[in-house]
Amino acid sequence: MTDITKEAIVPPRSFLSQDAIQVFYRLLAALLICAVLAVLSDSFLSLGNILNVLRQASLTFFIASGLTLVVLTAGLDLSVGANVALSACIAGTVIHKTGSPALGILTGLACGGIVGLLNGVMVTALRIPSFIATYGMLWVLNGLTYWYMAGETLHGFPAGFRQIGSGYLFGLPIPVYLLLVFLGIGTLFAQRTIWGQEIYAIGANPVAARLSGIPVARRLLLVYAVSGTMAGLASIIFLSRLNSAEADIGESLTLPAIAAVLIGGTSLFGGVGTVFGTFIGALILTLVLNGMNLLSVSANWQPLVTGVIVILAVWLDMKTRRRAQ
Amino acid sequence: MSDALPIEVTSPTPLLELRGISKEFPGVKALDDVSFAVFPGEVHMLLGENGAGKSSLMKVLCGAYRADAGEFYYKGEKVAIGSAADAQKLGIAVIFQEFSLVPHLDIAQNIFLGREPKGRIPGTIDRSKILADAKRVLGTIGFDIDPSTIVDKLGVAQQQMVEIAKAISQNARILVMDEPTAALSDRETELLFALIARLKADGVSIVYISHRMAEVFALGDRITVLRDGRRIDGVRPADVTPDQLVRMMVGRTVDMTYPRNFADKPGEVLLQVKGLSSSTGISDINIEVRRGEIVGLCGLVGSGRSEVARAIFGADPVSSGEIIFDGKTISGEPDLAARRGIALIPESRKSEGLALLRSVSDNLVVSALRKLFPSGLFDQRSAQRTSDGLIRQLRIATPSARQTVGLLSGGNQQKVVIGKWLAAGSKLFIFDEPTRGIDIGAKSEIFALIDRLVAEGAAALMISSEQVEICHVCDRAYVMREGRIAGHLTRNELTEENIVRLGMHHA
Amino acid sequence: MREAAVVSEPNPLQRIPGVAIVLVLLIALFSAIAPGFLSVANLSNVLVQSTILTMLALPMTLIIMTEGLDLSMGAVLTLTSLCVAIVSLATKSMLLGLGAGLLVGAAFGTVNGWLVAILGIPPFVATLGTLGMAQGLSLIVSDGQSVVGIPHSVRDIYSATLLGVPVPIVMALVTYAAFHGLLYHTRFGTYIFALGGNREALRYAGLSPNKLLIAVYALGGAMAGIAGLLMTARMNSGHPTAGLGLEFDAIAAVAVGGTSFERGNGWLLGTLLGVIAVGVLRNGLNLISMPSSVQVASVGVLVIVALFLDGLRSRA
Amino acid sequence: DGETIAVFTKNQTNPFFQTVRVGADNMAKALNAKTLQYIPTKPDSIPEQLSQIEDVVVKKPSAIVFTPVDYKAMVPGVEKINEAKIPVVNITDRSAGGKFLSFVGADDYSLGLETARFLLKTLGGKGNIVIIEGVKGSLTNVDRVRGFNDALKENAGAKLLASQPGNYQRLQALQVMENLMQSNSQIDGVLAANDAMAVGAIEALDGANRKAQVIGINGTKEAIDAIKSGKLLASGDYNGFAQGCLGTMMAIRSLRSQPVIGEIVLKPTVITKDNFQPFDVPLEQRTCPTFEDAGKLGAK
Ligand SMILES: Nc1ncnc2c1ncn2[C@@H]1O[C@H](COP(=O)(O)OP(=O)(O)OP(=O)(O)O)[C@@H](O)[C@H]1O
Ligand SMILES: Nc1ncnc2c1ncn2[C@@H]1O[C@H](COP(=O)(O)OP(=O)(O)OP(=O)(O)O)[C@@H](O)[C@H]1O
Ligand SMILES: [Mg+2]
Ligand SMILES: [Mg+2]
Repeated sequence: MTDITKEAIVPPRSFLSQDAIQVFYRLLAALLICAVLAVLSDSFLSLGNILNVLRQASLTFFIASGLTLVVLTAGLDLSVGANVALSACIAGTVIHKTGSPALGILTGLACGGIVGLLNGVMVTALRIPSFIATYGMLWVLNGLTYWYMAGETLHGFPAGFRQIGSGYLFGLPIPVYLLLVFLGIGTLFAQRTIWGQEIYAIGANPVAARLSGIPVARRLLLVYAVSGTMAGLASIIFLSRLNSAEADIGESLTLPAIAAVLIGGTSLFGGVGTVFGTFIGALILTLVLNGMNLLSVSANWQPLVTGVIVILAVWLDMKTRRRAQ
Repeated sequence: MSDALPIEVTSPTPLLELRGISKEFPGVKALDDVSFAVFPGEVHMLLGENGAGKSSLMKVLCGAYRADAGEFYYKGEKVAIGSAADAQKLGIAVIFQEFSLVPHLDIAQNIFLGREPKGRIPGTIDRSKILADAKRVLGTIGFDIDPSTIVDKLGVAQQQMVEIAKAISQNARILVMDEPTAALSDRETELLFALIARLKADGVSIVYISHRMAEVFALGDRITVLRDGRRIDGVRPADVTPDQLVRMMVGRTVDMTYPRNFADKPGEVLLQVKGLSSSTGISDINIEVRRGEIVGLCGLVGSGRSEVARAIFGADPVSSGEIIFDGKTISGEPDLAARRGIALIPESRKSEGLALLRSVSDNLVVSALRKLFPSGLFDQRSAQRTSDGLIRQLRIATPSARQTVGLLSGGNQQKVVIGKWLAAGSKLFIFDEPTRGIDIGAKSEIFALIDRLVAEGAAALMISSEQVEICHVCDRAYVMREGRIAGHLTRNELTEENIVRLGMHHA
Repeated sequence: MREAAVVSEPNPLQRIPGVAIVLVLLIALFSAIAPGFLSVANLSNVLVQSTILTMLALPMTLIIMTEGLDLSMGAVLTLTSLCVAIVSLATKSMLLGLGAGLLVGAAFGTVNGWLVAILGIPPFVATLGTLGMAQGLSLIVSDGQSVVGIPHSVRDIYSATLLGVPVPIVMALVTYAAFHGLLYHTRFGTYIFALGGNREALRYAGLSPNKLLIAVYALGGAMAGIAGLLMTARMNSGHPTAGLGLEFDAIAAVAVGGTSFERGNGWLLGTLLGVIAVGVLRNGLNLISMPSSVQVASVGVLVIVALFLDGLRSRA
Repeated sequence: DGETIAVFTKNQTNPFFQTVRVGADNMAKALNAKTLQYIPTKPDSIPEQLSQIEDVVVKKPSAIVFTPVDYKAMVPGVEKINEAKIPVVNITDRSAGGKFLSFVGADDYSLGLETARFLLKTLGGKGNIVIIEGVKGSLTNVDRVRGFNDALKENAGAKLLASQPGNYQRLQALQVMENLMQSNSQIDGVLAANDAMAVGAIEALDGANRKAQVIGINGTKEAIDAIKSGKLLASGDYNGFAQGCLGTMMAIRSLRSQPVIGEIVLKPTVITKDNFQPFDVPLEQRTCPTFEDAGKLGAK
């Protein structure tokens, strides 16, 4: 190498990766919201409320973490909410019929996973764009669930099973432990395994990924199956938390999950984002609702405030990202 | 600007002059105090290594980039070029290295984008006029095609011709062409050269960027050489030899004969293709590649060479025939071929080769993940180390392995595409136009690298439109015509003449 | 060879888009099994029912062609519908109501465009945010109540006929013709292709992609305003949740109609066929009294089948 | 005999409407008629129900039993039915316009009022109360919440801490309740606008190991179970089953030129642990009231 070429190569300015910087800014945004709420409401900073927020965020996070992987591959899964509903209803029935929570949990996870796998098949083998495939799946699942439940509600589950969603261990709610575990697993999977790397590569350019020898179809199947299985997990948490299930529980879960992923900095164009960001996204959304409840904001204003926060969060993200570049 | 241009090649005042242009990107000083002048009616060659700043200088010239420092003079008067519109007003048109066509509009709409003839109803387009105008422009460059064809349906070469038509249609006084022939076949290249001659006669100035020495001497009136963002020299073709030019570009001597250590005895058969056909238009392909060999695959553009490469790699479905690699039949997706030890360096780096938004390092290790991290656990540091090695080995000009690959210059991107298979430990390398857009220095290094790979027991199948290269480096070559193998040339028979003869239609 | 493929016409059967096949099959099926399906009254029903969605799906096609998305359309429609109701109630004038609806719709569209083009927020997120805002504003201006008692002139828009053709159908046809002309015959239409296909090309041509993008989104908002008038006329009232979720129906219709989400490739007629296919399916299933859970699933199946057929075609 | 009755309900997800549908089916079977159920695929979708009316009018059923998804916005739909001269009975939510043979429904306002009164009586007329509202703008919610508030006004000792939306959704109610418990250390009573939200609130209280009296409305099976186990104080009986039965009965009777009752507003019943037995019967085993019962149940 000549000297002149060497001059052109300047060492990187920061040892932090772009992802780390973005996550940092997002954490800052969440803390900012916390600070505002702490000033406005006395009860916000209590330990009880913080655990409360974490526990509420966990449900969104479970759904959103699987979804993050899908979005990383430049896909989308609109069926997660409907998947939660169906899985919860089927798992609930199994627990009722067999009396075995373990069997119910397995069924719920399996049901979610199978639905996810079917999404994956539509996207890979049938080559239907994921947005449309999972939108279709959403309606198919709704139809199935409506038919299966016939307007009934399942309720009343064994106390042991209910511990998963509402129990405590050493003063912390059990869903919070689960949240930490899956945050860890998700982050490790995405950042520290070659599968994770391959998923980022697929999202960034699927054609190039295929020609680089990545088994694109298999990885996509995996990703959709994981997303479905996480929806299955969410359904179990839901079931044990609310002690009941009905056909329409999924409807209000999908858009918040997608919003959490996007606020978390994952790009819909694929290849950019982190699971940790999604966690913060879920946290921000939960904080906003928690704050509005604590401050008794009128119901009429809640969608408006949420909408503004979503835009603000992403805009701040864009700002900081530009500056960081 | 309405006054007629003096058609005077030796006019003392330059038509356009750039003085002291500097442009810095994070971590890269792309242009450093560069001055550059274009005289009326000349073809001005702009040369330099990959990443030297040629494209950047032209983007400054046409208003796509805003320079950090520097001044512009048009016919001796100071002007400002702050946007593409400013440049257009001065009569500057550009044929970019990356296409600027809209895929789902037709040829006519693309040529006149933003300058559509107005229809009777306000806001509408005069459809018959735009088609007629397009037909006329296409006629002047000798490109015979229906102007209402949708651009997405065109091949690379045809798109390049539309790009040229688009620039011509602006009646520009200064026409910038950034590696226009990289995607053209011989026939279109001839058309282009004829066109350049005509434009020159009309007093149009042309700035021409190319890595092909032959073109430099065939077309150029003057040469400016850039190196690492600085202007090194300006010369006339008559006053220099190719060797001297190359030394100016790279700052050292480069052996341009691509030396090869041909093995005395070819190794065992590594790849055997029997009666391969595919719906992409190739049929009954029979090819054999042995260890230690570089086998060429030549033919005209569109003769199906890329399709053969893709079919062997599993990228296109095979309708009949057999591919035996390393003693075993393979059939399936590219991941299978890759795992068995086949590497494909595809022809289109942007759409097929790179994840443009990811880092250089990510792109360099992506094919080698399984080999580098057999446990399945990925480690960023070790990936970085591997890529640093490749960056050094391939002399990829980048501020760091963390740089986004889409920000590299065209040639350096191509090096990354090649580099990613080096770490994977493949046995057979299929190169599809590996040197497209690569500078002369890098070219000889890449050939040296391929030579080393095959000497160590690998093999290569190489597609190239530059027959000189094939003749220099290949042990033997297959020539394709209309989707079939038209002939086979041994080392002794391998001449440009023979390749053309076998590859011609109705030979 | 690829060169040959450009010249020779592919098998004409392969060029028929999935949505057309599906539509023909549906019509044939329901003609056979659903009594009354082919009656003029029923077919007119189907078309009238499809008009509001058409008004949303046409601009949605353009927005999707720019590699964008507008999730706020349903909520904005709801808000404009309320505005139409409130203003026409207060002024007793249909036109003023329409004006208010158009204004509010265009304002929201402009905000969407501004967020996407100037602030660079991804369309999905930006319009998810404005969805919340429009929904919130709907609740706030109506306090969660229906707005009733609006003048008859508004209602007549939906129920009147022109030369025997229901006015909503006339409006939809005019809108389609206008959009067709706009997309395929004007400079603006050309630039829409470029917005999705190659934004750089626009910039080099000396045009401002940002202004164009804002215009496209504003157009979408304005159309939601017109659709809001139809919705109000249809319900003879304004309601704070009436149009929620319609944006997904519109997006589904666009996708079923063969518009791809990449590189600015759109097909307006396909969108129209997509809207009608969804309408025919719902109507036919109602006529044969299909259990509701099957109806729910059927829309999903329709979407998947149409896209699957398209996929088959593009691979062949 | 053999009449077809088209039954319109709001959605397939709320258990309440399932009881309405089963009631209608039971009655139709008993009278040798058959029902066709029309339910929007998107819960409570106004445009969809309007379309369904238009489609059904083409089919010309003998009569229609109709629950509007919105009592004001569906008026043009009812007018379409009237124009087509199909006899129609209004059930559950009273339509703001159109001509009906008969109305069968419960009075949301008095349901809200009575259940809230019961709760306040249990609390001795005082205490900290929160309201969890249903979907903004829906008739049931407006009237129920109005009833809640009026009951609160009657008791000067009761203090309303917050009135927040749970959108008739269990999860949302649970989270709202969890959040409210953070800012309010003492909550004595919870007025939920439906049973699902009431049960959600109970789960939240259980989770925090706190106690409060909770009431819901609708008298669903899970509410009865919760009343039995002492977790839920009471639920207002909305009696969808009877509404379905009677609505269908009136429609068929009118087709057969038998006398009908123009308006039946079921008296509010507050289901408590003292009177739940008659409500604790599986849906399939319930029997429809007779025409004579209808009068007693609340004809006006
Ligand atoms: N937008 C950008 N952001 C960051 N760096 C850039 C950008 N554009 C160009 N560069 C850098 O500027 C340098 C000059 O690039 P340029 O594209 O001008 O090279 P070039 O001479 O055209 O090379 P080639 O022959 O490979 O096309 C390169 O190091 C490149 O990575
Ligand atoms: N006659 C032609 N003129 C211009 N472009 C063509 C022509 N035929 C094919 N093309 C386009 O040129 C590109 C290369 O063609 P193809 O891959 O079929 O043949 P090839 O022999 O591999 O050519 P290449 O030299 O480009 O590798 C394709 O994008 C194709 O669409
Ligand atoms: Mg360049
Ligand atoms: Mg090729």
